[in-house]
Amino acid sequence: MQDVKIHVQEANFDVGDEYRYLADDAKFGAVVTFTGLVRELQSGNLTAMTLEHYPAMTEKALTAIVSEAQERWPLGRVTVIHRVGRLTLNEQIVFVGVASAHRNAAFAAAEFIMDFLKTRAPFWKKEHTNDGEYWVAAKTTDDQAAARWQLQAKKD
Amino acid sequence: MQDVKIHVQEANFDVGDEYRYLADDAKFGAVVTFTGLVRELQSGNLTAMTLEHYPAMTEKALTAIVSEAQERWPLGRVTVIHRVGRLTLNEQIVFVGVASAHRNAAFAAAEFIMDFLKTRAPFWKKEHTNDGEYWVAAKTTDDQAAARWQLQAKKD
Amino acid sequence: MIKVLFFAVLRERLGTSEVVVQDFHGSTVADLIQHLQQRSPKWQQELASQDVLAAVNQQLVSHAHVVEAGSEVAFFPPVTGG
Amino acid sequence: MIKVLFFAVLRERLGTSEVVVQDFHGSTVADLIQHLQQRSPKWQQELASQDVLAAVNQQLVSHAHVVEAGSEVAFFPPVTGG
Repeated sequence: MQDVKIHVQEANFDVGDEYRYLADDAKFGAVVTFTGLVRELQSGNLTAMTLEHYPAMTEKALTAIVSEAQERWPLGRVTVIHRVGRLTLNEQIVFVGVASAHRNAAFAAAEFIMDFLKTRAPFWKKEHTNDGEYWVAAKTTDDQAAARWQLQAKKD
Repeated sequence: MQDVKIHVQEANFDVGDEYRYLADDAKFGAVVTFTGLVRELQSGNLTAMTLEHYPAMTEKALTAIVSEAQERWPLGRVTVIHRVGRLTLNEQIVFVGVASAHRNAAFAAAEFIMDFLKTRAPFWKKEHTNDGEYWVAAKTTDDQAAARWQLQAKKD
Repeated sequence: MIKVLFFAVLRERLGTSEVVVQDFHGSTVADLIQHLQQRSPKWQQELASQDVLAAVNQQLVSHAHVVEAGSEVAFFPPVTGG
Repeated sequence: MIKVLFFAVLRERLGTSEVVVQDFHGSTVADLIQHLQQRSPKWQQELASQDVLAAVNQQLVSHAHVVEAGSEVAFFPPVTGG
């Protein structure tokens, strides 16, 4: 897919650099970015987290999600970066960036990609705390967030 | 308002710097940014644009919009930057950035702020083209985008 | 006394960014518009549109809003920022 | 021959990330799960949940999906990336 950049990597990323790439295509006046970071647990004793993934499938799954977004909305450049491996507190985990001529399309597509990444892309988080290691449980709110797109006509 | 940064300025801004400020508050794991840029007209002869505003009202209007977003969603830091004066092709015009513990709140609040900025904040664009100068006409799609928030219960 | 400001295309077409109204005896924004329209056929025409937005003391209001003496009233076309 | 992969908590609980199934005569993903469950009570239990997701040749599929010989089948818990 032209203008689609999908990276699954251990290395960190720079949001300013990613924004510049998205904004550099002079046809599209709206750029939306989402960045997710490792934050403290409610219990307050997170030390790190490990991101496992299914390497052969990950990029395929992300590419399919981006293709679906491109079918729904007129998009310019799209970037998805997801880190794997060990991440400590306040590190960046995921970046989704979308350029479009229409701001509502850019917002909708970025949120759509995140909602489906959360429910369809093969990543699993394990939290390391002072009390031990725990696999993160999937959230039903994530399923609900993804499900609402099925109900929407492709009208945007 | 604590953690709200509203700037109306002629100077450019750096999306990487603005992102870093939003992400720096370690309580909020989701950061959404929107950036709007000056793009070519369909007719292809834009040379520049001038942004006029109503100085005494502009920050008040933006502050009111951000307050309304804060009432609807649990937000961390919020930044709104709008440039005024003369801007040439591919320059940045507007930045909205929102941090939240919940990604859907961050997306919704950023889009809400943009939709109301487009319909309630006193800015006017004049386009300078090879054929002359034209004031930009307001779009009914912007009114519709703002109106849909009235219909939504504060359930997000 | 009421300070009246104009912005954007309205400012350009009326040829002024600010007038001071001393003799306003009406009550609402709509009354103030009618008062200003008496200045000339051009003012009559430019302020006739329902699309003219009004702000009183820097807050967007409807044309039914009451204007107190000492207010700053601004008239402008639909906004186009962002 | 079918290559079967396990990820995350399922990988840890089964103590293996990959098995090769030679003698599978069923048809669907659900059949393959049943076949694997015969290995031991632990496998019986860990693969019993309706929440176990399946991918065939790196595509998410339902448990009714038909598994061709030579496929790569992966089982894993609901995903938690992002």
